[in-house]
Amino acid sequence: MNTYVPGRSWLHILPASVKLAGLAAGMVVVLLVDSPAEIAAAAGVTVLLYLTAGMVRALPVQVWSLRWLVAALVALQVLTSGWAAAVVVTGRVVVAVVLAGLVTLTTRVVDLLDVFERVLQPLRRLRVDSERVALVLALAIRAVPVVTALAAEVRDAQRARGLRGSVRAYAVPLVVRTLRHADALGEALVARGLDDPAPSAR
Amino acid sequence: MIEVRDVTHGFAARDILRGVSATLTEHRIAVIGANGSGKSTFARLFNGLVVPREGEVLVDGLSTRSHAAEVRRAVGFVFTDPDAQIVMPTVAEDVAFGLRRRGLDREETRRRVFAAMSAVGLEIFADHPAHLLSGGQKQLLALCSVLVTEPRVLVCDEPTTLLDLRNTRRVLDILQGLPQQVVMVTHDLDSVGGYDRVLVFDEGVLVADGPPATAVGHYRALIG
Amino acid sequence: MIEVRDVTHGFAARDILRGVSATLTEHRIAVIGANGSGKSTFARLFNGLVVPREGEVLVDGLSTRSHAAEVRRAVGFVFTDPDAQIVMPTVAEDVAFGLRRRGLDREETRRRVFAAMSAVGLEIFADHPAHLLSGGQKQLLALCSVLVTEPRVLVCDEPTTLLDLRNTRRVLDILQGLPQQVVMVTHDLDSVGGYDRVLVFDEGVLVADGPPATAVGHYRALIG
Amino acid sequence: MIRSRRLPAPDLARVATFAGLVAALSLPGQFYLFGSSVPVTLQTLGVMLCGLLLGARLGALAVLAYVAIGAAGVPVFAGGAAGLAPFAGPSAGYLVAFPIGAFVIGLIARPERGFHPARGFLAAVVGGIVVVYAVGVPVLAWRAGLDLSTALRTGAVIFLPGDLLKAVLATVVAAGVHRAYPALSRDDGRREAAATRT
Ligand SMILES: Nc1ncnc2c1ncn2[C@@H]1O[C@H](COP(=O)(O)OP(=O)(O)OP(=O)(O)O)[C@@H](O)[C@H]1O
Ligand SMILES: Nc1ncnc2c1ncn2[C@@H]1O[C@H](COP(=O)(O)OP(=O)(O)OP(=O)(O)O)[C@@H](O)[C@H]1O
Ligand SMILES: O=C(O)CCCC[C@@H]1SC[C@@H]2NC(=O)N[C@@H]21
Ligand SMILES: [Mg+2]
Ligand SMILES: [Mg+2]
Repeated sequence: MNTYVPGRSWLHILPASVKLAGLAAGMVVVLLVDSPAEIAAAAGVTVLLYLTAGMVRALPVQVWSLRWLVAALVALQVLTSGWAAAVVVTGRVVVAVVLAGLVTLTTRVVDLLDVFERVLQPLRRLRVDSERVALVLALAIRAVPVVTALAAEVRDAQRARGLRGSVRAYAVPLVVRTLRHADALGEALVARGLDDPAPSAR
Repeated sequence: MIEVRDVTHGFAARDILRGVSATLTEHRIAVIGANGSGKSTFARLFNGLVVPREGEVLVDGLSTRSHAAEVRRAVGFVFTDPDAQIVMPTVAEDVAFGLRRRGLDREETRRRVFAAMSAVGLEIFADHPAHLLSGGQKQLLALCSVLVTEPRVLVCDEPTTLLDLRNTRRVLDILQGLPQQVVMVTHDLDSVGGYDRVLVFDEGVLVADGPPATAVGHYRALIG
Repeated sequence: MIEVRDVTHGFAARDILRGVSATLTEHRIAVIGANGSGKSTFARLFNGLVVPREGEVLVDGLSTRSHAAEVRRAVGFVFTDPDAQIVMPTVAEDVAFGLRRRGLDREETRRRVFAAMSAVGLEIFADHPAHLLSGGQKQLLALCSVLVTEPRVLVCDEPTTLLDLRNTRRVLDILQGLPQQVVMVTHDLDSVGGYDRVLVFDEGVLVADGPPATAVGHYRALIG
Repeated sequence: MIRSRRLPAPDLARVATFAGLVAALSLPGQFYLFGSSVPVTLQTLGVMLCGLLLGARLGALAVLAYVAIGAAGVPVFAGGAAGLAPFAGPSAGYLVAFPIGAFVIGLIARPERGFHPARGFLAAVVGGIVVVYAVGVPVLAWRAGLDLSTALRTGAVIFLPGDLLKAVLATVVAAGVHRAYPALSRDDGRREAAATRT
């Protein structure tokens, strides 16, 4: 729903780090906004950004996914602080979320991971190995479908035994198999020399 | 009796099963074919784990679409990895788990659990922690926990893949001796010799169907 | 050459390997035995994944205890589950992973990666997402990712257990053609026919060791 | 010797795989209780399991990896959301609190010294509920413009029964897993244990 959409707009081309910095600045601005007119202006700028990025078609989806949030926020605000506040607070959240979503829509996962890795470079002095961080994240992304598939298999096995609704009966086998997979993966990484020092001469 | 009527099933991009029809009445039925040919998906049709996009599957006349619960009670399923199936801490508890909501009294439950364990030779492990069993014993436990519910049909998806020769033989012998109809998916062509009927899948299509010798011959020819 | 010198290994309660000694110089060596007999533990000795409690393992004269990193570079390992061995998103990246810290320039890395992929027929999948490969292709990738580092010995722990007939044959053929020494753990007695030497384990003890016919005969006799 | 304190491969693999587990638990279902702008999810169950099974350091890293891949755009947050948007919304505080929660759970439960259910439950409640709410509720108040008592009501009180139930579940499941996978807390036996199953 809210993931990268390939394209060639200026936002797609802009380096991920610049986009993240811009987003941070945008967030500060949105926070400072506190009248309905200013909200409207911020919303206008956001729509304009979507337009120039060629992402307008994604805009309704983004907003629609916030429907429950908006309903709950408006209800609460109207009850506690009145209509004007409801518009400002809800508007702020919607604009912020939709703006952040634009960065995700125009930036590939690998590019964001690269930014993470570079941001962590200076932490080397704190003994953080940024290459390893990148590897953990790549393996974590890979683990999502693997564990989801394990979960589907365990669920099938439970259903075949007619065991509906027992969370314990579901979660224990799932976690055991997750651990087994993790440890087999760890073993493969060791065997492939992840922990070994680089050979001195070659 | 299992009737598969013109089943096509798949996901957005690709069909995993295409126009498969078969009426299975034989006592011992095996399903073979290459990796990804659709064997597991086919087997999962029988107890409604997979409900086909098109077509219908009937077990003793009941559709898996409209009578899911009854069908599931009639059709037991054993998976490849016993660790996905074992849910309770001890052997006897795991076997008893499937009888929970049958409204049996305690004595009757105990009796049935003991009988099922004896049938596969696990009775001496009744109070043994299930996870300390060997791989082969775990698979026997999984089988036993399914048999205790007295299904009319037993479907097994590669039940011996993780086992050694002795355990494989043990599981196959027990399957061979069951009164139930058995449908077994396997890559082990040596094990299907005694079966009544063998189905061969290739890319989602049922390409051969007959006695073991013919069907296995067809499969070998496919591989080239 | 691999020398296993009087190795005993196990955990608190139980020994998994007991007094095992063997000098392995043959080109093709297979290891067979029942579930839990200690085959995997034995194989894991060779690249130091398991360091024995007692005794010693030497690879070309280097102890796995004191020279873990060198030994690991000399001994490649292929595991059973292809999904647990793939660590990078695309095929080419996964193959290149093992060359990371070899100080090779980009062109040389690319060349070696391509050569390794071609050897197992995966070069057309270079930029393909690795997890979308079929089970058999994934296992070929795992093999390829190990071979690219040019190990002197290749150890495989049931490399074909999860594969169908065609993929099994493919993997076995590639193994058969390698210039390296190969040690393969397996339950598939048909596959060890062409091997130079077969070791049989039973409850942690090396009970037979010789040419395929003799060793397999011994194993069958053990099962009874 | 100045060496980076690298995560050894076996730990790295557990961290990455458990990030996947938290994701798998977050994906099914997500619903809004009336009047709350924060959804009910199983994420806290995942956070509790990480802390109770992997301990403080690895548990926190696993949850951190989960949050990081979500932020990078992998759809793993409540209801399949992803990217930076959730960090701009009212649930941002909870997401940020998850890794801290897992850390606290591990500190209290100390699973590496064996699992004690009572301790585990206490840990799950303190780390998985108190810590998560302590960060989540103020951020909710800030982002949704609520006063603190309304935020407490709609961001903590209504979730309490569900989250307590998850703490009970996490404890029962962790106890079962510690029994079914003895190599869990025994570092030297870990590799071999993975090897026992083909
Ligand atoms: N949920 C799913 N989503 C997408 N594709 C799927 C799904 N389940 C199965 N497939 C695909 O359908 C095909 C057939 O799968 P199936 O598991 O039935 O094959 P199989 O014959 O049992 O193979 P194997 O011998 O490897 O067990 C495979 O290519 C598989 O990748
Ligand atoms: N970490 C561990 N803790 C306790 N027991 C272990 C551990 N690792 C292995 N074992 C036990 O050691 C025995 C030998 O294991 P091993 O994996 O070497 O057997 P195997 O011959 O490879 O069996 P299989 O054919 O099932 O792969 C098994 O009984 C196993 O349960
Ligand atoms: O958007 C997200 O992914 C974060 C959702 C946070 C939900 C919080 S966590 C604590 C509390 N308990 C729940 O079941 N939901 C909320
Ligand atoms: Mg299958
Ligand atoms: Mg083994």
